[in-house]
Amino acid sequence: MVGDLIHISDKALDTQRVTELVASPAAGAIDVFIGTVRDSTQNKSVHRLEFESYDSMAIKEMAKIVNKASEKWPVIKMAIHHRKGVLDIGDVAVVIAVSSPHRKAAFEACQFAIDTLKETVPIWKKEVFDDGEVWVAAHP
Amino acid sequence: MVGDLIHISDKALDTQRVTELVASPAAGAIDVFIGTVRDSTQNKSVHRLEFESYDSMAIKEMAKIVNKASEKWPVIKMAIHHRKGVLDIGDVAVVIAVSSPHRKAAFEACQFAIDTLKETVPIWKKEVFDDGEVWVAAHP
Amino acid sequence: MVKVKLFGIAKDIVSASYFETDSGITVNHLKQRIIDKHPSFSDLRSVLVAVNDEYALDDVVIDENDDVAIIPPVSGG
Amino acid sequence: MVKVKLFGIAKDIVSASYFETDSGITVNHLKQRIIDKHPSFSDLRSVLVAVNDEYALDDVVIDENDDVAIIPPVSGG
Repeated sequence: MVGDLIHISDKALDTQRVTELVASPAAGAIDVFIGTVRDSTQNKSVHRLEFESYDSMAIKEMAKIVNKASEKWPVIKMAIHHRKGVLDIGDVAVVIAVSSPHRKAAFEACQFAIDTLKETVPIWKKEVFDDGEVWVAAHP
Repeated sequence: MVGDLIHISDKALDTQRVTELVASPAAGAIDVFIGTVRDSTQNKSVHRLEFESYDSMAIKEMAKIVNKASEKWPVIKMAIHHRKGVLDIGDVAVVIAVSSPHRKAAFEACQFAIDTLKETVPIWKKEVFDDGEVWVAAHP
Repeated sequence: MVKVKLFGIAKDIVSASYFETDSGITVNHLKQRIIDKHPSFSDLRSVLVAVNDEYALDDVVIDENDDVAIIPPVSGG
Repeated sequence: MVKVKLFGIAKDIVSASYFETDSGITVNHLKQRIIDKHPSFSDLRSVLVAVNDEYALDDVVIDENDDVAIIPPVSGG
């Protein structure tokens, strides 16, 4: 089922579908995090983003996040879908959905997942501005 | 716009629509909390839930939550939709969506909203079991 | 007379969706009356009163045209 | 020879999507080589190496059939 729950796609992500993947009769709470492309960063206007992914490793690192979260919290199901390629303002870059019996664990596991994804998953984001482009977080 | 963003309905909630209501070009993060009907509580099997609402006051209390959250965090938009009537296992009882420039505020404002809703909004939940029914949290 | 709406377990205890009471009494007085008449209310975690869609303090006086409701412990979400 | 994949800013610095290196060297040795050849790598917040889709410690020896990649600072999400 990892193929469904963990996914990297060059097509638009389907938030509703990712949410439905984690639904369960045992769940009292689902938390869904959606990362979207902002129109600006540090007061500079952003034209678009370009995401590049090392797919095989990124899938493995995302599976590790699901496993780690499931050890720390009573996660029923967790799904992580990440977009790659060219994204415009408002497009969805990542969707993380977590179901749990109670809400506190759902929030904490979801926040843990996006925080860890940003640290460990080999995906790279280039911001394209009017006057150039920059690989985000590459330099200190 | 309160009529869209804050809503009590006796029909199935549309998670996708609630999420779209808070989308914004200025948003980098959307957090969505979905409360769903669990099949059990304290090891007892639940048949269904029945929600009753004091609509006029509940809408006002939900609007207060949105205002309070917007004072405490850089909320771009927040939507709260609550279901009433008879709900079966797996049905969605509440959807709260929050958009914000960054993810930490989205998570915190969303968690604040559901925590506060459960304390202040005049909506009542009856759990129906095999052998009876109980108004949740009515007694100490 | 003022119509007092009942919800959730309050409706079950009184076996009605509302009752009528005199205007001019305080919120605290209203609470005492309903607890005296239906002692089961004293078993609840809390009994609050809303006046015109707002939680009302004990010393608020209920007017003839006020919208009044008994608010037993809420459990939405 | 082992093919070393490049991503993100690493691809831009080298102006290629991969390069080849000797097998039998350590991860640390590989990092040194690429920094020596392309000093811009030393300006990055970090330079990590993945071997067979896992982050590899400096003393791991790279085998002929390993899947190797340079991992510049990630920025997904």
